[in-house]
Amino acid sequence: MLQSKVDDKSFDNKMKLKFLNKSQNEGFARISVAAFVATLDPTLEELTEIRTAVSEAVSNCIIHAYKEDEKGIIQVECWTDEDRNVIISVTDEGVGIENIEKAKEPLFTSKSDEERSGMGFTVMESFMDRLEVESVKGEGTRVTMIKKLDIVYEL
Amino acid sequence: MLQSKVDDKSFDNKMKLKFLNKSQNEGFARISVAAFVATLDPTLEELTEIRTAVSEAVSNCIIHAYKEDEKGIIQVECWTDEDRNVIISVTDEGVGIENIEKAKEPLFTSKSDEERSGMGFTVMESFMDRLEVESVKGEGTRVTMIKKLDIVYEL
Amino acid sequence: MHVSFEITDEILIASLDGELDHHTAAQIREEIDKKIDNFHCKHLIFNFKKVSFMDSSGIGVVMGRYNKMKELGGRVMVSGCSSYIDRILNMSGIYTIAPKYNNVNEALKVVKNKVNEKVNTEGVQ
Amino acid sequence: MHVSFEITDEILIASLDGELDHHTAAQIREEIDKKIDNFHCKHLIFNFKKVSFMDSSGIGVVMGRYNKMKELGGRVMVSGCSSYIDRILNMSGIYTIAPKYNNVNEALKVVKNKVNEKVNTEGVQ
Ligand SMILES: Nc1ncnc2c1ncn2[C@@H]1O[C@H](COP(=O)(O)OP(=O)(O)O)[C@@H](O)[C@H]1O
Ligand SMILES: Nc1ncnc2c1ncn2[C@@H]1O[C@H](COP(=O)(O)OP(=O)(O)O)[C@@H](O)[C@H]1O
Repeated sequence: MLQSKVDDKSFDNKMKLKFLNKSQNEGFARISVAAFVATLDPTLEELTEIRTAVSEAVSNCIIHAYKEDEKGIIQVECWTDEDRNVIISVTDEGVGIENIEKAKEPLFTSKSDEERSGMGFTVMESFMDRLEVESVKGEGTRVTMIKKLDIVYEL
Repeated sequence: MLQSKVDDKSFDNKMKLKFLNKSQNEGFARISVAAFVATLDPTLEELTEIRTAVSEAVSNCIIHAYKEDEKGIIQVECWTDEDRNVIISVTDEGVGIENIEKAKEPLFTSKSDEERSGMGFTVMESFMDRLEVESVKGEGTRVTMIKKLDIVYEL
Repeated sequence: MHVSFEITDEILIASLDGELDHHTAAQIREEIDKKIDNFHCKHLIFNFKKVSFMDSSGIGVVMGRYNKMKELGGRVMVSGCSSYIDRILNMSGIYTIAPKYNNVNEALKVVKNKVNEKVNTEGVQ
Repeated sequence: MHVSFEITDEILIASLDGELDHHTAAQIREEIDKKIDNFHCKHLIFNFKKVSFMDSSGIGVVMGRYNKMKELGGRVMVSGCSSYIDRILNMSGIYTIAPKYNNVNEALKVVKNKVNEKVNTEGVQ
Protein backbone atom coordinates (compact mmCIF):
# COMPACT_ATOMS: atom_id res chain seq x y z
CA MET A 1 0.00 0.00 0.00
CA LEU A 2 1.21 3.54 -0.76
CA GLN A 3 2.71 5.09 2.35
CA SER A 4 1.17 8.18 3.86
CA LYS A 5 3.33 11.29 3.94
CA VAL A 6 1.42 12.82 6.82
CA ASP A 7 3.34 12.92 10.08
CA ASP A 8 1.06 11.58 12.82
CA LYS A 9 2.92 13.47 15.52
CA SER A 10 2.01 16.92 14.30
CA PHE A 11 -1.65 16.03 14.56
CA ASP A 12 -4.03 16.07 17.44
CA ASN A 13 -6.35 13.24 16.60
CA LYS A 14 -6.14 10.41 14.13
CA MET A 15 -8.17 7.46 12.90
CA LYS A 16 -7.71 4.75 10.33
CA LEU A 17 -10.45 2.71 8.74
CA LYS A 18 -10.14 -0.40 6.56
CA PHE A 19 -13.00 -2.22 4.91
CA LEU A 20 -13.89 -4.52 2.06
CA ASN A 21 -14.53 -3.15 -1.39
CA LYS A 22 -18.33 -3.42 -1.29
CA SER A 23 -20.59 -0.67 -2.52
CA GLN A 24 -22.83 -0.99 0.56
CA ASN A 25 -19.84 0.29 2.58
CA GLU A 26 -19.89 3.70 0.86
CA GLY A 27 -22.45 5.05 3.30
CA PHE A 28 -20.60 3.61 6.28
CA ALA A 29 -17.30 5.18 5.18
CA ARG A 30 -18.65 8.71 4.81
CA ILE A 31 -20.64 8.49 8.06
CA SER A 32 -17.50 7.36 9.92
CA VAL A 33 -15.38 10.22 8.64
CA ALA A 34 -18.16 12.71 9.35
CA ALA A 35 -18.52 11.38 12.92
CA PHE A 36 -14.76 11.72 13.42
CA VAL A 37 -14.63 15.27 12.07
CA ALA A 38 -17.76 16.16 14.07
CA THR A 39 -15.60 16.23 17.23
CA LEU A 40 -14.25 19.57 15.87
CA ASP A 41 -17.76 21.07 15.69
CA PRO A 42 -17.77 21.89 11.98
CA THR A 43 -20.69 23.66 10.28
CA LEU A 44 -23.33 21.48 8.68
CA GLU A 45 -22.15 22.68 5.27
CA GLU A 46 -18.52 21.72 5.94
CA LEU A 47 -19.64 18.30 7.14
CA THR A 48 -21.74 17.76 4.00
CA GLU A 49 -18.83 18.77 1.78
CA ILE A 50 -16.52 16.32 3.55
CA ARG A 51 -19.07 13.49 3.38
CA THR A 52 -19.49 14.08 -0.35
CA ALA A 53 -15.75 14.21 -1.08
CA VAL A 54 -15.21 10.95 0.87
CA SER A 55 -18.07 9.32 -1.00
CA GLU A 56 -16.43 10.24 -4.34
CA ALA A 57 -13.01 8.91 -3.35
CA VAL A 58 -14.41 5.66 -1.91
CA SER A 59 -16.68 4.93 -4.86
CA ASN A 60 -13.73 5.48 -7.20
CA CYS A 61 -11.89 2.67 -5.38
CA ILE A 62 -14.87 0.37 -5.77
CA ILE A 63 -15.66 1.16 -9.40
CA HIS A 64 -12.29 1.95 -10.95
CA ALA A 65 -9.49 0.61 -8.75
CA TYR A 66 -11.00 -2.80 -7.99
CA LYS A 67 -13.59 -2.94 -10.80
CA GLU A 68 -16.22 -4.08 -8.29
CA ASP A 69 -14.09 -7.03 -7.07
CA GLU A 70 -15.29 -7.29 -3.48
CA LYS A 71 -12.06 -8.77 -2.13
CA GLY A 72 -10.16 -5.48 -2.42
CA ILE A 73 -9.43 -3.44 0.70
CA ILE A 74 -10.04 0.28 1.01
CA GLN A 75 -8.23 2.33 3.63
CA VAL A 76 -9.44 5.70 4.85
CA GLU A 77 -7.29 7.77 7.20
CA CYS A 78 -8.20 11.01 8.84
CA TRP A 79 -6.11 13.46 10.84
CA THR A 80 -7.21 16.65 12.58
CA ASP A 81 -5.19 19.30 14.40
CA GLU A 82 -5.78 22.20 16.74
CA ASP A 83 -5.83 24.67 13.83
CA ARG A 84 -8.92 22.84 12.53
CA ASN A 85 -7.13 21.28 9.58
CA VAL A 86 -8.71 18.05 8.39
CA ILE A 87 -6.67 15.68 6.22
CA ILE A 88 -8.35 12.68 4.65
CA SER A 89 -6.51 9.99 2.72
CA VAL A 90 -8.27 7.26 0.73
CA THR A 91 -6.00 4.46 -0.48
CA ASP A 92 -6.55 1.38 -2.62
CA GLU A 93 -4.30 -1.38 -3.99
CA GLY A 94 -6.09 -1.48 -7.31
CA VAL A 95 -5.18 -0.91 -10.96
CA GLY A 96 -3.75 2.59 -10.52
CA ILE A 97 -4.23 5.63 -12.75
CA GLU A 98 -2.17 5.93 -15.94
CA ASN A 99 -2.66 9.67 -16.53
CA ILE A 100 -3.60 11.56 -13.38
CA GLU A 101 -3.93 14.97 -15.09
CA LYS A 102 -6.40 13.56 -17.59
CA ALA A 103 -8.32 11.68 -14.87
CA LYS A 104 -8.83 14.94 -12.96
CA GLU A 105 -10.36 16.77 -15.93
CA PRO A 106 -14.06 17.54 -15.50
CA LEU A 107 -16.26 15.08 -17.40
CA PHE A 108 -13.40 12.64 -18.07
CA THR A 109 -14.42 9.09 -17.23
CA SER A 110 -13.21 5.68 -18.34
CA LYS A 111 -16.65 4.22 -17.53
CA SER A 112 -19.25 6.30 -19.38
CA ASP A 113 -21.19 3.12 -20.19
CA GLU A 114 -21.85 2.72 -16.46
CA GLU A 115 -23.29 6.23 -16.18
CA ARG A 116 -20.27 7.73 -14.46
CA SER A 117 -20.21 11.46 -15.05
CA GLY A 118 -16.47 12.03 -14.78
CA MET A 119 -17.17 14.66 -12.11
CA GLY A 120 -15.78 12.82 -9.07
CA PHE A 121 -12.42 14.59 -8.88
CA THR A 122 -14.05 17.92 -9.72
CA VAL A 123 -16.44 17.52 -6.78
CA MET A 124 -13.55 16.60 -4.45
CA GLU A 125 -11.56 19.65 -5.61
CA SER A 126 -14.45 22.03 -5.21
CA PHE A 127 -15.60 20.75 -1.80
CA MET A 128 -12.13 20.51 -0.22
CA ASP A 129 -9.30 23.05 -0.12
CA ARG A 130 -6.67 20.82 -1.67
CA LEU A 131 -6.52 17.50 -3.51
CA GLU A 132 -3.46 15.36 -4.15
CA VAL A 133 -3.48 12.15 -6.16
CA GLU A 134 -0.61 9.67 -6.13
CA SER A 135 -0.82 6.52 -8.17
CA VAL A 136 1.39 3.67 -9.31
CA LYS A 137 0.09 1.58 -12.16
CA GLY A 138 -0.75 -1.94 -10.96
CA GLU A 139 -0.07 -0.98 -7.32
CA GLY A 140 -2.79 1.42 -6.36
CA THR A 141 -3.88 4.96 -5.74
CA ARG A 142 -3.90 7.35 -2.80
CA VAL A 143 -6.14 10.42 -2.83
CA THR A 144 -5.38 12.97 -0.12
CA MET A 145 -7.77 15.82 0.59
CA ILE A 146 -7.25 18.77 2.93
CA LYS A 147 -9.79 21.17 4.33
CA LYS A 148 -9.42 23.86 6.96
CA LEU A 149 -12.59 24.28 8.98
CA ASP A 150 -13.87 27.73 9.83
CA ILE A 151 -13.15 29.01 13.30
CA VAL A 152 -16.03 28.75 15.74
CA TYR A 153 -16.47 31.67 18.07
CA GLU A 154 -17.58 30.66 21.53
CA LEU A 155 -20.60 32.56 22.80
CA MET B 1 -1.67 -6.58 19.89
CA LEU B 2 -3.72 -9.70 20.75
CA GLN B 3 -4.54 -11.62 17.58
CA SER B 4 -8.13 -12.06 16.53
CA LYS B 5 -9.42 -15.63 16.38
CA VAL B 6 -12.12 -14.77 13.88
CA ASP B 7 -11.53 -16.16 10.39
CA ASP B 8 -12.13 -13.34 7.89
CA LYS B 9 -12.93 -15.77 5.09
CA SER B 10 -16.09 -17.13 6.66
CA PHE B 11 -17.51 -13.62 6.82
CA ASP B 12 -19.28 -11.53 4.26
CA ASN B 13 -18.23 -8.06 5.21
CA LYS B 14 -15.49 -6.73 7.45
CA MET B 15 -14.13 -3.46 8.73
CA LYS B 16 -11.32 -2.41 11.02
CA LEU B 17 -11.04 0.88 12.82
CA LYS B 18 -8.05 2.30 14.72
CA PHE B 19 -8.03 5.56 16.60
CA LEU B 20 -6.30 7.43 19.38
CA ASN B 21 -7.30 6.92 23.00
CA LYS B 22 -9.27 10.16 23.38
CA SER B 23 -12.64 10.29 25.07
CA GLN B 24 -14.08 12.49 22.30
CA ASN B 25 -13.66 9.47 19.99
CA GLU B 26 -16.21 7.40 21.95
CA GLY B 27 -19.11 8.83 19.95
CA PHE B 28 -17.25 8.39 16.67
CA ALA B 29 -16.49 4.71 17.44
CA ARG B 30 -20.07 3.72 18.21
CA ILE B 31 -21.48 5.67 15.25
CA SER B 32 -19.00 3.93 12.92
CA VAL B 33 -19.91 0.46 14.11
CA ALA B 34 -23.63 1.28 13.93
CA ALA B 35 -23.22 2.60 10.36
CA PHE B 36 -21.40 -0.59 9.39
CA VAL B 37 -24.02 -2.88 10.96
CA ALA B 38 -26.80 -0.73 9.44
CA THR B 39 -26.04 -2.30 6.04
CA LEU B 40 -27.77 -5.44 7.44
CA ASP B 41 -30.98 -3.50 8.18
CA PRO B 42 -31.15 -4.22 11.92
CA THR B 43 -34.03 -3.03 14.09
CA LEU B 44 -33.59 0.28 15.88
CA GLU B 45 -33.43 -1.62 19.17
CA GLU B 46 -30.65 -3.93 17.97
CA LEU B 47 -28.69 -0.95 16.69
CA THR B 48 -29.05 0.85 20.03
CA GLU B 49 -27.90 -2.25 21.92
CA ILE B 50 -24.83 -2.56 19.70
CA ARG B 51 -23.99 1.16 20.02
CA THR B 52 -24.21 0.89 23.78
CA ALA B 53 -22.06 -2.25 24.02
CA VAL B 54 -19.38 -0.65 21.80
CA SER B 55 -19.46 2.48 23.93
CA GLU B 56 -18.83 0.39 27.07
CA ALA B 57 -15.91 -1.51 25.54
CA VAL B 58 -14.29 1.62 24.08
CA SER B 59 -14.61 3.68 27.24
CA ASN B 60 -13.05 0.82 29.21
CA CYS B 61 -9.96 1.10 26.99
CA ILE B 62 -9.77 4.84 27.60
CA ILE B 63 -10.39 4.76 31.35
CA HIS B 64 -8.88 1.47 32.49
CA ALA B 65 -6.47 0.13 29.85
CA TYR B 66 -4.68 3.41 29.08
CA LYS B 67 -5.68 5.38 32.18
CA GLU B 68 -6.60 8.35 29.99
CA ASP B 69 -3.17 8.43 28.29
CA GLU B 70 -4.13 9.80 24.86
CA LYS B 71 -1.24 8.14 23.02
CA GLY B 72 -2.77 4.66 23.26
CA ILE B 73 -4.41 3.11 20.22
CA ILE B 74 -7.81 1.44 20.25
CA GLN B 75 -8.77 -1.05 17.57
CA VAL B 76 -12.35 -1.95 16.75
CA GLU B 77 -13.09 -4.75 14.28
CA CYS B 78 -16.46 -5.79 13.00
CA TRP B 79 -17.51 -8.78 10.90
CA THR B 80 -20.94 -9.63 9.54
CA ASP B 81 -22.16 -12.69 7.67
CA GLU B 82 -25.17 -13.77 5.62
CA ASP B 83 -26.78 -15.39 8.66
CA ARG B 84 -26.91 -11.90 10.24
CA ASN B 85 -24.24 -12.62 12.84
CA VAL B 86 -22.37 -9.54 14.00
CA ILE B 87 -18.99 -9.95 15.71
CA ILE B 88 -17.34 -6.95 17.28
CA SER B 89 -13.85 -6.98 18.77
CA VAL B 90 -12.40 -4.10 20.78
CA THR B 91 -8.66 -4.38 21.47
CA ASP B 92 -6.21 -2.28 23.46
CA GLU B 93 -2.52 -2.57 24.34
CA GLY B 94 -3.03 -1.29 27.84
CA VAL B 95 -2.47 -2.60 31.36
CA GLY B 96 -4.54 -5.78 30.98
CA ILE B 97 -6.97 -7.31 33.46
CA GLU B 98 -5.64 -9.37 36.36
CA ASN B 99 -8.83 -11.21 37.28
CA ILE B 100 -11.31 -11.35 34.41
CA GLU B 101 -14.03 -13.19 36.37
CA LYS B 102 -13.99 -10.55 39.07
CA ALA B 103 -13.93 -7.71 36.51
CA LYS B 104 -17.09 -9.08 34.90
CA GLU B 105 -19.06 -9.12 38.16
CA PRO B 106 -21.87 -6.56 38.29
CA LEU B 107 -20.90 -3.47 40.32
CA PHE B 108 -17.21 -4.40 40.43
CA THR B 109 -15.04 -1.44 39.50
CA SER B 110 -11.44 -0.47 40.19
CA LYS B 111 -12.35 3.21 39.75
CA SER B 112 -15.27 3.97 42.05
CA ASP B 113 -13.71 7.34 42.89
CA GLU B 114 -14.27 8.38 39.27
CA GLU B 115 -17.96 7.49 39.42
CA ARG B 116 -17.66 4.30 37.43
CA SER B 117 -20.55 2.01 38.25
CA GLY B 118 -18.92 -1.32 37.51
CA MET B 119 -21.79 -2.14 35.16
CA GLY B 120 -19.90 -1.97 31.82
CA PHE B 121 -19.42 -5.70 31.32
CA THR B 122 -22.94 -6.39 32.59
CA VAL B 123 -24.39 -4.02 29.97
CA MET B 124 -22.29 -5.66 27.23
CA GLU B 125 -23.44 -9.13 28.31
CA SER B 126 -27.07 -8.16 28.50
CA PHE B 127 -27.17 -6.25 25.17
CA MET B 128 -25.18 -8.80 23.13
CA ASP B 129 -25.64 -12.58 22.82
CA ARG B 130 -22.11 -13.49 23.85
CA LEU B 131 -19.10 -11.80 25.43
CA GLU B 132 -15.52 -13.07 25.51
CA VAL B 133 -12.68 -11.31 27.30
CA GLU B 134 -9.02 -12.17 26.71
CA SER B 135 -6.33 -10.28 28.53
CA VAL B 136 -2.61 -10.48 29.20
CA LYS B 137 -1.29 -8.39 32.04
CA GLY B 138 0.88 -5.57 30.71
CA GLU B 139 0.04 -6.44 27.10
CA GLY B 140 -3.59 -5.59 26.65
CA THR B 141 -7.16 -6.75 26.43
CA ARG B 142 -9.48 -7.92 23.70
CA VAL B 143 -13.24 -7.91 24.22
CA THR B 144 -15.23 -9.84 21.62
CA MET B 145 -19.00 -9.54 21.44
CA ILE B 146 -21.39 -11.50 19.25
CA LYS B 147 -24.98 -10.78 18.38
CA LYS B 148 -27.30 -12.47 15.90
CA LEU B 149 -29.71 -10.01 14.35
CA ASP B 150 -33.36 -10.95 13.90
CA ILE B 151 -34.43 -12.03 10.46
CA VAL B 152 -36.20 -9.36 8.44
CA TYR B 153 -39.13 -10.55 6.42
CA GLU B 154 -39.46 -8.82 3.07
CA LEU B 155 -42.90 -7.39 2.40
CA MET C 1 -32.90 5.28 -1.04
CA HIS C 2 -36.52 5.00 -2.13
CA VAL C 3 -38.31 6.30 -5.27
CA SER C 4 -42.01 6.99 -5.54
CA PHE C 5 -43.74 7.63 -8.86
CA GLU C 6 -46.59 9.64 -10.27
CA ILE C 7 -47.69 9.55 -13.90
CA THR C 8 -49.74 12.20 -15.68
CA ASP C 9 -50.17 12.55 -19.48
CA GLU C 10 -47.10 10.46 -20.46
CA ILE C 11 -45.05 12.45 -17.90
CA LEU C 12 -43.28 10.43 -15.21
CA ILE C 13 -42.49 12.18 -11.93
CA ALA C 14 -39.79 10.33 -9.95
CA SER C 15 -39.47 11.53 -6.35
CA LEU C 16 -36.26 10.31 -4.72
CA ASP C 17 -35.97 9.93 -0.96
CA GLY C 18 -32.75 9.24 0.98
CA GLU C 19 -29.07 9.00 0.07
CA LEU C 20 -28.08 8.83 -3.60
CA ASP C 21 -24.60 7.37 -4.14
CA HIS C 22 -22.99 4.80 -6.45
CA HIS C 23 -24.50 1.97 -4.38
CA THR C 24 -28.10 3.20 -4.44
CA ALA C 25 -27.91 4.68 -7.97
CA ALA C 26 -27.98 1.22 -9.57
CA GLN C 27 -31.31 0.34 -7.99
CA ILE C 28 -32.86 3.78 -8.64
CA ARG C 29 -31.83 3.66 -12.29
CA GLU C 30 -33.43 0.28 -12.77
CA GLU C 31 -36.69 1.25 -11.08
CA ILE C 32 -37.06 4.44 -13.13
CA ASP C 33 -36.27 2.71 -16.43
CA LYS C 34 -38.80 -0.02 -15.71
CA LYS C 35 -41.53 2.55 -15.04
CA ILE C 36 -40.67 4.47 -18.23
CA ASP C 37 -40.86 1.27 -20.30
CA ASN C 38 -43.95 -0.23 -18.68
CA PHE C 39 -46.01 2.95 -18.81
CA HIS C 40 -44.64 4.29 -22.12
CA CYS C 41 -43.66 7.59 -20.53
CA LYS C 42 -42.24 10.29 -22.78
CA HIS C 43 -41.03 12.89 -20.30
CA LEU C 44 -39.35 12.57 -16.92
CA ILE C 45 -39.31 15.00 -13.99
CA PHE C 46 -36.88 14.29 -11.15
CA ASN C 47 -37.95 15.52 -7.72
CA PHE C 48 -34.88 15.82 -5.46
CA LYS C 49 -36.75 17.42 -2.57
CA LYS C 50 -36.23 14.52 -0.13
CA VAL C 51 -32.68 13.63 -1.15
CA SER C 52 -30.60 13.95 2.03
CA PHE C 53 -27.25 13.10 0.40
CA MET C 54 -25.98 13.04 -3.17
CA ASP C 55 -22.57 12.68 -4.80
CA SER C 56 -21.63 12.77 -8.50
CA SER C 57 -23.48 9.47 -9.03
CA GLY C 58 -26.60 11.65 -9.11
CA ILE C 59 -25.27 13.45 -12.20
CA GLY C 60 -24.82 10.07 -13.87
CA VAL C 61 -28.40 9.08 -13.07
CA VAL C 62 -29.80 12.29 -14.64
CA MET C 63 -27.45 12.04 -17.64
CA GLY C 64 -28.38 8.41 -18.27
CA ARG C 65 -32.10 9.19 -18.16
CA TYR C 66 -31.55 12.15 -20.51
CA ASN C 67 -29.98 9.80 -23.07
CA LYS C 68 -32.89 7.39 -22.74
CA MET C 69 -35.62 10.05 -23.04
CA LYS C 70 -33.87 11.69 -25.99
CA GLU C 71 -34.22 8.44 -27.90
CA LEU C 72 -37.92 8.43 -27.06
CA GLY C 73 -38.18 12.06 -28.21
CA GLY C 74 -38.92 13.30 -24.68
CA ARG C 75 -37.48 15.66 -22.10
CA VAL C 76 -35.86 15.36 -18.67
CA MET C 77 -36.34 18.03 -16.02
CA VAL C 78 -34.95 18.43 -12.53
CA SER C 79 -36.76 19.97 -9.55
CA GLY C 80 -36.68 20.40 -5.79
CA CYS C 81 -32.88 20.75 -5.48
CA SER C 82 -31.40 22.06 -2.25
CA SER C 83 -28.55 24.54 -2.72
CA TYR C 84 -26.13 21.69 -2.02
CA ILE C 85 -27.53 19.37 -4.69
CA ASP C 86 -27.77 22.34 -7.02
CA ARG C 87 -24.04 22.95 -6.59
CA ILE C 88 -23.19 19.41 -7.67
CA LEU C 89 -25.58 19.26 -10.62
CA ASN C 90 -24.60 22.74 -11.77
CA MET C 91 -20.87 21.85 -11.79
CA SER C 92 -21.49 19.25 -14.46
CA GLY C 93 -23.40 21.53 -16.82
CA ILE C 94 -26.28 19.04 -16.83
CA TYR C 95 -28.87 21.85 -16.65
CA THR C 96 -28.19 22.74 -20.30
CA ILE C 97 -29.80 19.43 -21.28
CA ALA C 98 -32.01 18.75 -18.24
CA PRO C 99 -33.26 22.17 -17.08
CA LYS C 100 -33.93 22.93 -13.42
CA TYR C 101 -37.23 24.15 -11.91
CA ASN C 102 -38.00 25.15 -8.34
CA ASN C 103 -40.58 22.45 -7.85
CA VAL C 104 -42.44 19.67 -9.61
CA ASN C 105 -45.44 21.87 -10.47
CA GLU C 106 -43.32 24.44 -12.29
CA ALA C 107 -41.64 21.72 -14.31
CA LEU C 108 -44.99 20.11 -15.02
CA LYS C 109 -46.47 23.40 -16.28
CA VAL C 110 -43.55 23.91 -18.66
CA VAL C 111 -43.55 20.41 -20.06
CA LYS C 112 -47.36 20.45 -20.55
CA ASN C 113 -47.10 23.77 -22.40
CA LYS C 114 -44.46 22.35 -24.72
CA VAL C 115 -46.58 19.27 -25.35
CA ASN C 116 -49.58 21.48 -26.18
CA GLU C 117 -47.48 23.74 -28.42
CA LYS C 118 -46.36 20.70 -30.30
CA VAL C 119 -49.90 19.40 -30.66
CA ASN C 120 -51.02 22.85 -31.91
CA THR C 121 -48.16 23.12 -34.38
CA GLU C 122 -48.82 19.63 -35.63
CA GLY C 123 -52.54 20.49 -35.90
CA VAL C 124 -51.77 23.60 -38.00
CA GLN C 125 -49.52 21.78 -40.42
CA MET D 1 -24.70 16.86 25.71
CA HIS D 2 -26.44 19.85 27.22
CA VAL D 3 -28.11 20.32 30.66
CA SER D 4 -30.76 22.86 31.47
CA PHE D 5 -31.82 23.67 35.01
CA GLU D 6 -34.92 24.68 36.92
CA ILE D 7 -35.00 25.39 40.65
CA THR D 8 -38.08 25.36 42.85
CA ASP D 9 -38.12 25.24 46.69
CA GLU D 10 -34.54 23.91 47.11
CA ILE D 11 -35.29 21.29 44.45
CA LEU D 12 -33.00 21.23 41.41
CA ILE D 13 -34.38 19.78 38.18
CA ALA D 14 -31.60 18.83 35.74
CA SER D 15 -32.85 18.10 32.21
CA LEU D 16 -30.24 16.34 30.09
CA ASP D 17 -30.26 16.60 26.32
CA GLY D 18 -28.10 14.54 23.92
CA GLU D 19 -25.65 11.65 24.31
CA LEU D 20 -24.47 10.69 27.78
CA ASP D 21 -21.22 8.70 27.76
CA HIS D 22 -17.92 8.75 29.67
CA HIS D 23 -16.77 11.78 27.62
CA THR D 24 -19.82 13.96 28.26
CA ALA D 25 -20.44 12.70 31.82
CA ALA D 26 -17.48 14.68 33.19
CA GLN D 27 -18.89 17.99 32.00
CA ILE D 28 -22.48 17.17 33.07
CA ARG D 29 -21.32 16.16 36.57
CA GLU D 30 -19.45 19.40 37.02
CA GLU D 31 -22.33 21.59 35.84
CA ILE D 32 -24.84 19.86 38.11
CA ASP D 33 -22.57 20.02 41.17
CA LYS D 34 -21.92 23.71 40.61
CA LYS D 35 -25.65 24.43 40.48
CA ILE D 36 -26.28 22.41 43.66
CA ASP D 37 -23.55 24.28 45.52
CA ASN D 38 -24.34 27.76 44.22
CA PHE D 39 -28.07 27.57 44.85
CA HIS D 40 -27.90 25.43 48.02
CA CYS D 41 -30.21 22.83 46.54
CA LYS D 42 -31.29 19.94 48.75
CA HIS D 43 -33.02 17.61 46.31
CA LEU D 44 -32.24 16.67 42.72
CA ILE D 45 -34.56 15.42 40.00
CA PHE D 46 -32.97 14.06 36.80
CA ASN D 47 -35.02 14.45 33.63
CA PHE D 48 -33.79 11.95 31.01
CA LYS D 49 -36.54 12.71 28.50
CA LYS D 50 -34.22 14.15 25.84
CA VAL D 51 -31.32 11.75 26.31
CA SER D 52 -30.79 10.10 22.91
CA PHE D 53 -27.97 7.79 24.02
CA MET D 54 -26.72 6.56 27.37
CA ASP D 55 -24.26 3.90 28.51
CA SER D 56 -23.29 2.85 32.05
CA SER D 57 -21.64 6.23 32.59
CA GLY D 58 -25.18 7.46 33.23
CA ILE D 59 -25.46 5.13 36.23
CA GLY D 60 -22.26 6.64 37.62
CA VAL D 61 -23.63 10.16 37.24
CA VAL D 62 -26.81 9.30 39.18
CA MET D 63 -24.86 7.33 41.82
CA GLY D 64 -22.39 10.17 42.34
CA ARG D 65 -25.18 12.73 42.76
CA TYR D 66 -26.92 10.38 45.22
CA ASN D 67 -23.80 10.31 47.38
CA LYS D 68 -23.57 14.09 47.28
CA MET D 69 -27.25 14.71 48.13
CA LYS D 70 -27.20 12.14 50.92
CA GLU D 71 -24.51 14.19 52.65
CA LEU D 72 -26.74 17.25 52.30
CA GLY D 73 -29.68 15.25 53.71
CA GLY D 74 -31.57 15.37 50.40
CA ARG D 75 -32.97 13.00 47.79
CA VAL D 76 -32.25 12.09 44.18
CA MET D 77 -35.02 11.10 41.78
CA VAL D 78 -35.01 9.99 38.19
CA SER D 79 -37.69 10.76 35.58
CA GLY D 80 -38.48 10.69 31.87
CA CYS D 81 -36.62 7.45 31.10
CA SER D 82 -37.24 5.70 27.78
CA SER D 83 -37.55 1.91 28.05
CA TYR D 84 -33.95 1.69 26.82
CA ILE D 85 -32.53 4.01 29.50
CA ASP D 86 -34.74 2.31 32.04
CA ARG D 87 -33.16 -1.05 31.15
CA ILE D 88 -29.66 0.28 31.88
CA LEU D 89 -30.52 2.09 35.11
CA ASN D 90 -32.63 -0.83 36.34
CA MET D 91 -29.76 -3.32 35.80
CA SER D 92 -27.67 -1.49 38.37
CA GLY D 93 -30.30 -1.45 41.11
CA ILE D 94 -29.95 2.34 41.34
CA TYR D 95 -33.73 2.80 41.69
CA THR D 96 -33.56 1.49 45.25
CA ILE D 97 -31.70 4.65 46.23
CA ALA D 98 -32.83 7.04 43.47
CA PRO D 99 -36.45 6.11 42.70
CA LYS D 100 -37.93 6.47 39.22
CA TYR D 101 -41.02 8.51 38.27
CA ASN D 102 -42.74 8.80 34.89
CA ASN D 103 -42.11 12.51 34.56
CA VAL D 104 -40.72 15.52 36.38
CA ASN D 105 -44.09 16.58 37.77
CA GLU D 106 -44.73 13.24 39.45
CA ALA D 107 -41.29 13.34 41.03
CA LEU D 108 -41.82 16.94 42.08
CA LYS D 109 -45.14 16.11 43.76
CA VAL D 110 -43.58 13.28 45.75
CA VAL D 111 -40.56 15.26 46.92
CA LYS D 112 -42.72 18.25 47.88
CA ASN D 113 -45.01 15.96 49.92
CA LYS D 114 -42.03 14.50 51.74
CA VAL D 115 -40.68 17.96 52.47
CA ASN D 116 -44.07 19.01 53.86
CA GLU D 117 -44.40 15.80 55.91
CA LYS D 118 -41.04 16.52 57.44
CA VAL D 119 -42.01 20.11 58.24
CA ASN D 120 -45.26 18.89 59.84
CA THR D 121 -43.53 16.22 61.90
CA GLU D 122 -40.95 18.67 63.07
CA GLY D 123 -43.76 21.09 63.91
CA VAL D 124 -45.56 18.50 66.08
CA GLN D 125 -42.49 17.55 68.05
N1 LIG E 1 -8.94 4.95 -7.32
C1 LIG E 1 -8.85 4.91 -8.68
N2 LIG E 1 -8.21 3.89 -9.29
C2 LIG E 1 -8.10 3.83 -10.64
N3 LIG E 1 -8.62 4.77 -11.47
C3 LIG E 1 -9.28 5.82 -10.92
C4 LIG E 1 -9.42 5.94 -9.51
N4 LIG E 1 -10.10 7.09 -9.27
C5 LIG E 1 -10.36 7.64 -10.47
N5 LIG E 1 -9.86 6.89 -11.47
C6 LIG E 1 -9.91 7.21 -12.93
O1 LIG E 1 -10.18 8.60 -13.07
C7 LIG E 1 -11.37 8.80 -13.83
C8 LIG E 1 -12.10 10.04 -13.38
O2 LIG E 1 -12.59 9.88 -12.06
P1 LIG E 1 -13.77 10.77 -11.53
O3 LIG E 1 -13.47 12.21 -11.81
O4 LIG E 1 -14.03 10.42 -10.12
O5 LIG E 1 -15.04 10.38 -12.42
P2 LIG E 1 -15.90 9.04 -12.52
O6 LIG E 1 -15.77 8.26 -11.26
O7 LIG E 1 -17.28 9.53 -12.73
O8 LIG E 1 -15.36 8.29 -13.72
C9 LIG E 1 -12.16 7.52 -13.68
O9 LIG E 1 -13.05 7.32 -14.74
C10 LIG E 1 -11.04 6.48 -13.64
O10 LIG E 1 -10.60 6.16 -14.94
N1 LIG F 1 -9.84 -2.75 28.68
C1 LIG F 1 -9.57 -2.90 30.00
N2 LIG F 1 -8.30 -2.86 30.44
C2 LIG F 1 -8.01 -2.99 31.75
N3 LIG F 1 -8.96 -3.17 32.70
C3 LIG F 1 -10.25 -3.23 32.33
C4 LIG F 1 -10.62 -3.09 30.98
N4 LIG F 1 -11.98 -3.19 30.89
C5 LIG F 1 -12.41 -3.41 32.15
N5 LIG F 1 -11.38 -3.44 33.03
C6 LIG F 1 -11.49 -3.67 34.48
O1 LIG F 1 -12.74 -4.28 34.75
C7 LIG F 1 -13.49 -3.50 35.68
C8 LIG F 1 -14.97 -3.61 35.44
O2 LIG F 1 -15.29 -3.03 34.18
P1 LIG F 1 -16.78 -2.57 33.88
O3 LIG F 1 -17.72 -3.67 34.19
O4 LIG F 1 -16.81 -2.06 32.47
O5 LIG F 1 -17.07 -1.38 34.89
P2 LIG F 1 -16.46 0.10 35.03
O6 LIG F 1 -15.92 0.55 33.70
O7 LIG F 1 -17.62 0.92 35.45
O8 LIG F 1 -15.38 0.02 36.07
C9 LIG F 1 -12.92 -2.11 35.56
O9 LIG F 1 -13.15 -1.33 36.69
C10 LIG F 1 -11.45 -2.39 35.29
O10 LIG F 1 -10.77 -2.66 36.49
